[in-house]
Amino acid sequence: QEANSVALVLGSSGSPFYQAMQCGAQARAKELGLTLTVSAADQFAADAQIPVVNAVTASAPKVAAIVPTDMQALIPPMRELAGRGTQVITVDQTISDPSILKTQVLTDNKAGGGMAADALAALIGKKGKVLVITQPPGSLAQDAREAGFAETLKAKYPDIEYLGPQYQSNDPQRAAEIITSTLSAHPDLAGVFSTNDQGAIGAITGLRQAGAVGKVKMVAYDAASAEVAALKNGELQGLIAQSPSQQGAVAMDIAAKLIAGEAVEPVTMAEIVAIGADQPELADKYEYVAGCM
Amino acid sequence: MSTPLLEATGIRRTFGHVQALKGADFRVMPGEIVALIGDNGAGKSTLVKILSGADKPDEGTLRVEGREVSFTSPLDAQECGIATVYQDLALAPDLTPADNLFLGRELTRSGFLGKLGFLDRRTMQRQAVEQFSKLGVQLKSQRVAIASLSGGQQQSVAIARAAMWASKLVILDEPTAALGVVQTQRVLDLCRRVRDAGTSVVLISHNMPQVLEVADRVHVLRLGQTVADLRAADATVADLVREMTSGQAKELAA
Amino acid sequence: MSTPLLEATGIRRTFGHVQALKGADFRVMPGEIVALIGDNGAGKSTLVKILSGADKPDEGTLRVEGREVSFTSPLDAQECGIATVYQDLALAPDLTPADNLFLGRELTRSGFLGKLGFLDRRTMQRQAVEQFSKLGVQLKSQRVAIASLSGGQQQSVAIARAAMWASKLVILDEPTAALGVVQTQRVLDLCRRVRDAGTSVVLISHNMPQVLEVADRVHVLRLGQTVADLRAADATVADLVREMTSGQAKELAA
Amino acid sequence: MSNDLAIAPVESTEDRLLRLVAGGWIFLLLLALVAIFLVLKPAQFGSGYNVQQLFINAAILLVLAVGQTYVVITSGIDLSVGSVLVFASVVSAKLMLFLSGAGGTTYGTTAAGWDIIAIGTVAALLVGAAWGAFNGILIAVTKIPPLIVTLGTMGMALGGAQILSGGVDVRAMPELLVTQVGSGRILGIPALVVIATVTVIIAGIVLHMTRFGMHVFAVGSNAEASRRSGIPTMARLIQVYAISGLMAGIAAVMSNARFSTTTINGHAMDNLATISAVVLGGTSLFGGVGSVFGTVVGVFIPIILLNGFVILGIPPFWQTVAMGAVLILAVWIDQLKRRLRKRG
Amino acid sequence: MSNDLAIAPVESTEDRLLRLVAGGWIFLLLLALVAIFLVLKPAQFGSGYNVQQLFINAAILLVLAVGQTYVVITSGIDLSVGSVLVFASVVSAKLMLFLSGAGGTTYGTTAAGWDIIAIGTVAALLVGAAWGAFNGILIAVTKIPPLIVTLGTMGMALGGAQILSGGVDVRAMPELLVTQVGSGRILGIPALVVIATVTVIIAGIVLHMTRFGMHVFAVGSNAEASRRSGIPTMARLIQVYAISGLMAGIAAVMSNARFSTTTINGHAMDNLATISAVVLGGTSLFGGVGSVFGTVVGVFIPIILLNGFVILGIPPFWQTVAMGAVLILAVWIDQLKRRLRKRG
Ligand SMILES: Nc1ncnc2c1ncn2[C@@H]1O[C@H](COP(=O)(O)OP(=O)(O)OP(=O)(O)O)[C@@H](O)[C@H]1O
Ligand SMILES: Nc1ncnc2c1ncn2[C@@H]1O[C@H](COP(=O)(O)OP(=O)(O)OP(=O)(O)O)[C@@H](O)[C@H]1O
Ligand SMILES: [Mg+2]
Ligand SMILES: [Mg+2]
Repeated sequence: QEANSVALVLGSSGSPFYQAMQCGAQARAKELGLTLTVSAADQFAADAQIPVVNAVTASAPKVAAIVPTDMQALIPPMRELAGRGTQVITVDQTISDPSILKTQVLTDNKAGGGMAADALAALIGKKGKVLVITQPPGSLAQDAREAGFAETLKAKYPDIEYLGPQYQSNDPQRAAEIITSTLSAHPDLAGVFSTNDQGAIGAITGLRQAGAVGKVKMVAYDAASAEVAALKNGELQGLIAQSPSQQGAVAMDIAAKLIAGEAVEPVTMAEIVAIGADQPELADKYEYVAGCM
Repeated sequence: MSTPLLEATGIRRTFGHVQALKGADFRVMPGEIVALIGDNGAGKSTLVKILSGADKPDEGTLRVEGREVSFTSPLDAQECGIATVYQDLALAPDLTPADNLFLGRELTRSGFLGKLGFLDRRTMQRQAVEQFSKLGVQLKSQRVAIASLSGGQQQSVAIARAAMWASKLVILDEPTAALGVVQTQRVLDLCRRVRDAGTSVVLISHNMPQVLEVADRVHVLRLGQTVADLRAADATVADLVREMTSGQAKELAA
Repeated sequence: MSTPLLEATGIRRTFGHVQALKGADFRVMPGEIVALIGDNGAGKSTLVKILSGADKPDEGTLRVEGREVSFTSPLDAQECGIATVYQDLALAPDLTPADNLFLGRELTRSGFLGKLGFLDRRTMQRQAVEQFSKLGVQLKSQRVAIASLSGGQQQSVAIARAAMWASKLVILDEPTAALGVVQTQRVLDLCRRVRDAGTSVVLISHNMPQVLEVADRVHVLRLGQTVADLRAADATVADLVREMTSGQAKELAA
Repeated sequence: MSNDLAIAPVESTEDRLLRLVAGGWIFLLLLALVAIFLVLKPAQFGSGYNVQQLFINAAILLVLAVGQTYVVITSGIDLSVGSVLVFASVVSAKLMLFLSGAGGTTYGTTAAGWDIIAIGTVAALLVGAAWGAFNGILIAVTKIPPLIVTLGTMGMALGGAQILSGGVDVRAMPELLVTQVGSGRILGIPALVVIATVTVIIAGIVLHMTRFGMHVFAVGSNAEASRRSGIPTMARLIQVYAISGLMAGIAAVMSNARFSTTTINGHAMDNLATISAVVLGGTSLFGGVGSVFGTVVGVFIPIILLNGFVILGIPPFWQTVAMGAVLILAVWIDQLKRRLRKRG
Repeated sequence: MSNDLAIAPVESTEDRLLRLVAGGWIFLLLLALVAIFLVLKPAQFGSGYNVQQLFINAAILLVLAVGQTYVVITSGIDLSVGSVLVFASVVSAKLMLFLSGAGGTTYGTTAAGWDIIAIGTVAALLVGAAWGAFNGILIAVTKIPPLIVTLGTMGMALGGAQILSGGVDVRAMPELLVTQVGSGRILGIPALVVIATVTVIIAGIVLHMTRFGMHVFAVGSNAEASRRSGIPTMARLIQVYAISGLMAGIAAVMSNARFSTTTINGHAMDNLATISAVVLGGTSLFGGVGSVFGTVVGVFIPIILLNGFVILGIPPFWQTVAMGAVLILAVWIDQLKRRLRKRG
């Protein structure tokens, strides 16, 4: 394999977040003269991702940047990868045994959930009923966001009544149903937090359908185009955004350093920003675009 | 008079609005060939299914050798020594003729492997070939699925099957309907041979000369009810037709 | 001699290792009843499917009224005025008798709705009832799925269907196999009536007396080949059996 | 006997109604569910608001499920509906965005007029029907099992949509489409519900009252018999899958209008949802039997269940369990009642 | 004619082999795929490491797909395999965790011995078989279509797993299980591969050589005829679904060992993956025809494709498209060849 070959394994194919990460990585890899191959399984799940990691291992790149879909299940294949001479780093997510890693580019999803709680609390005057729309359990990042949100509410906002999470498997249709049904049961619903973009699209639709836009405050994770537009239109009032393209670029910087034999920081924290309704330019900056596709 | 081998009394069976059997009676004595005749839709096949445990009557009693029985599955009838060729044959179309012959009564190997249920395909195959040639069944290949055989060939397989397993009573629901002349003759011969060996036969057929040729007794169903029970030696084709259709005779003439 | 209505020459058809037809010839003249006979597996049904466009021969030519034709689908045969009752009936089991009668030739309403393909169920139902009663088909309910009818009833529906649509030739593959005495007689009458009205009939049957009773000419297939073509008036049952089985006569006697 | 025929020579309207309501008992179950929720939470469940939401939520799935009904009646199955929806919505949205000039008054929308929307709509329908016809051709001509064909095109259409869109939902929709169709009303009824209702009614009439519909049943009941009867079975199969694709195209436009964005990752479950609705509605997976009315009932059952469960506050995990149980129960009751009726 | 019988009275070994390799042409396609990848990337694709990984990746799916083969041959379908796997793995993991004392030497493992692992394994198998039997009973006794029953239990088992685990993966597995079974080797062969091979061979022998297997084919070919022949069709159906559940139980233990965690949000696609493997392998969805060997080939095709695509660096979206296309192509080639052979 070429001396500057780098592999990037995304969490799943076809999600705006990872598309943006891919574009960021590809742009930087070109600048740095790295040969980048991007791969991904079609679902965000360990059993789907491991064969991809195995195949990457077989192609023996110099550096592999991986978004592990499970902190434990990915350890053995990644250890194998490292053991066969590839320098391994994690991006976005990580594994519970960092000893085999050169470095981690981390997002603190729990903190992000907490930021969402703060933002939503501020929007609803620190009281009222709130609902979370998230993925069915088992998806690390989503679980952490919900947990961070719930813990922050419990610790800081005693007057907010948390109705608990409802689940949608990347299904905006289902998210819309949940919102409209919840409004039937709780017409006084004050706020909604969606832990990803598909949930947010569905939730906004549900609010629109119910004529509750603006009345029910909404904060959502990610900055997909639809979410940014909704923020600017006042359909949701806050976004918790990451910068996937920057994470991709950072990963390539680290890869170049590793190939050159330079030292790297053990952990790089990726930034998370809370974007308010009054910060449209910030939203534009963080919008998940995949200009390279 | 000795006890009947199989006796059914007051059998009723209704499907939705259709009363297929409205209190039919039926009786087979040991060692006789009984023909069961009747117009299309008279309820013959329905009665056959009930006698074979493949269907349950809504009302009525069954007796085997005087003992009242209730067949909850075809297995119960099989255990009483009854084997049946159904009008719709009831073969597994994807299996070979030999597999069909042994369906539900597969031969297993001797010894430990047999205990584990391992099939003895070799013996099954050999016995199948014997049985088929005994009946004059001609199959161009033993290894094809039944579905690709001609109608008559399929019927022959079904008959071979019933003949092989009946110990007391064979029921044949229009067995010769699709058979050639030679094969038909063989089936009638088979009926006689089986009877002479002490096994009773119930034969359903729309071919009246055939019925009179082979049967000892003729049992007539009309609109789900028993209307006559004649000694074949005393009856003519005209008698049988009259019994089956009586009331409709004029319509027929028209 | 006039041109045959339908003529097939040198028809071959092979399934895997099985040669169902090895150069069979066949001919129907206008306005005659031809019986097609042969042992089980002789290739009769295969030939019928080829004559009806339901199957394609590997080799051989078909001529309708002297014109060479190649049936690529049953529709082509239908357009030549040929209608067939297949041995396996070819009915849609979930549809009603009336729906089956009109399958592929549904009546649509008059006017604009008809252009849109709206069905005229009322007329279809009425005509079906007429057609069935003409043939003496007795159905306890017109509205049930065909699947729940008795074997004979299903066969009657298939025959009614073919009789209704044939304009030049009706092919009947063992039409009376499952029929009662009355219904069988009606089908034979139907054959004659149809013939007298100028439509030819091909009748397949294993019932030799029946064949001689109704047919003008008898065509014998053996092992996929044409072996004889007799005038019915000159033949006896023994002749027919000999032709069908020749070479096996001794075996039969054994 | 022959007077039996005389008694009921022509199917009465009542009979036809009964036959139409093939999923009759499921309908009763639906009513029972509604009754239970009404008794438990009358104010919330029975409110005009809630009822309207139920209909809007059902609209897109209804359109998909009706297409699936046609397919299942031919004893086929269409796993690709969700992916075809996604593909059609991406094509349509991209095309409309390309043709649009200025932005709309809100963000994420364009000022495209009805002409452009019409073009986008036609494109979605054509693309959907084309995928469907592709399915149909493979199934009818090459005789590959429908499950395999549509599993294959499910991947191909989704992959294709991702390639076209770069995996990122299309940025902007025509504002008119979103406001007039997605959230708009016609005579006070939500436009999405109107579209779905019209589609369902037309599909029902075609299936149950026309020659084409009769052929669909015939092909599903016995394809070989239909072929021998002169029905162009291949053409019918291709048309049926094309209809299913067309429905996915209609649903794509509705989805674009409703969510005001493409939802590339959002339709993975549409195939199982529609198939279970069709089967709940009494259509046999073995073909030959079925009704559009039954499917409509089958679509509403899970939607009403979810709604009722959320209103009653049943925890989400239990919802999954209960939904599965009700599905089985519903079909079971249906089977029992049918058997009873048959025994008479 | 009767000498025809004399010529081939008993099936020759060669014939039987041919029948066993029902998916024969698919096998050639598999070889062709392997050859192409080998030519393009010999060093990477053909490396011992890669070949081994292919087998390990196939192991769990193989076990599931073999159970699915039984089900499909009875003309059924089991959509619940993935969910039952998840349920069984949660039960097994929870039980082992409960019985374990100290933690293991590596992070997230316990020091549980073989006794506890045995208990956990038995629990997984029992729980899996129980779900399967539940499916089977509903299908055999109540005659609800398998698609509906298993769609229902799919939801119920997944919901149940979420309730049991509180939605949090059980991450503490016995260290022995992970090191000895998950990454261990027996005679140099990965333990997971050994388990899968043994399971597949036993399942193949039972299906093709025993009376039970014959009954499975018979029930799928014509259930009514089987019943009338005295085959206990209900019992057989229940057993077949129980076997599929049991296989999911075995796969659950393998999954726990391999991933050293339960994978609640995984396995959503296992049902479609196994069904397509079964059909790729030449088993008819209409029942009565099929082979375990074909299924094995059917499992490897997508796994090898994915592996080859990643090694070749084909972008993910194109992989999705290509995978769908190959699936259709594979079955198509098979159909063509079969038809040729039939005409032969
Ligand atoms: N499963 C069923 N469902 C509904 N009706 C049925 C069913 N089986 C039989 N019938 C009805 O019961 C009546 C008797 O049918 P059966 O098959 O017993 O007649 P049969 O005497 O065998 O006639 P054939 O000589 O034509 O074979 C018929 O009217 C038939 O339509
Ligand atoms: N689709 C098929 N596949 C394989 N073999 C077939 C097929 N159709 C017919 N055959 C074989 O071709 C031969 C002729 O069959 P055919 O059905 O034409 O006979 P037939 O003369 O109609 O017999 P019968 O009097 O029993 O109806 C038989 O040996 C049969 O097994
Ligand atoms: Mg009968
Ligand atoms: Mg024939």
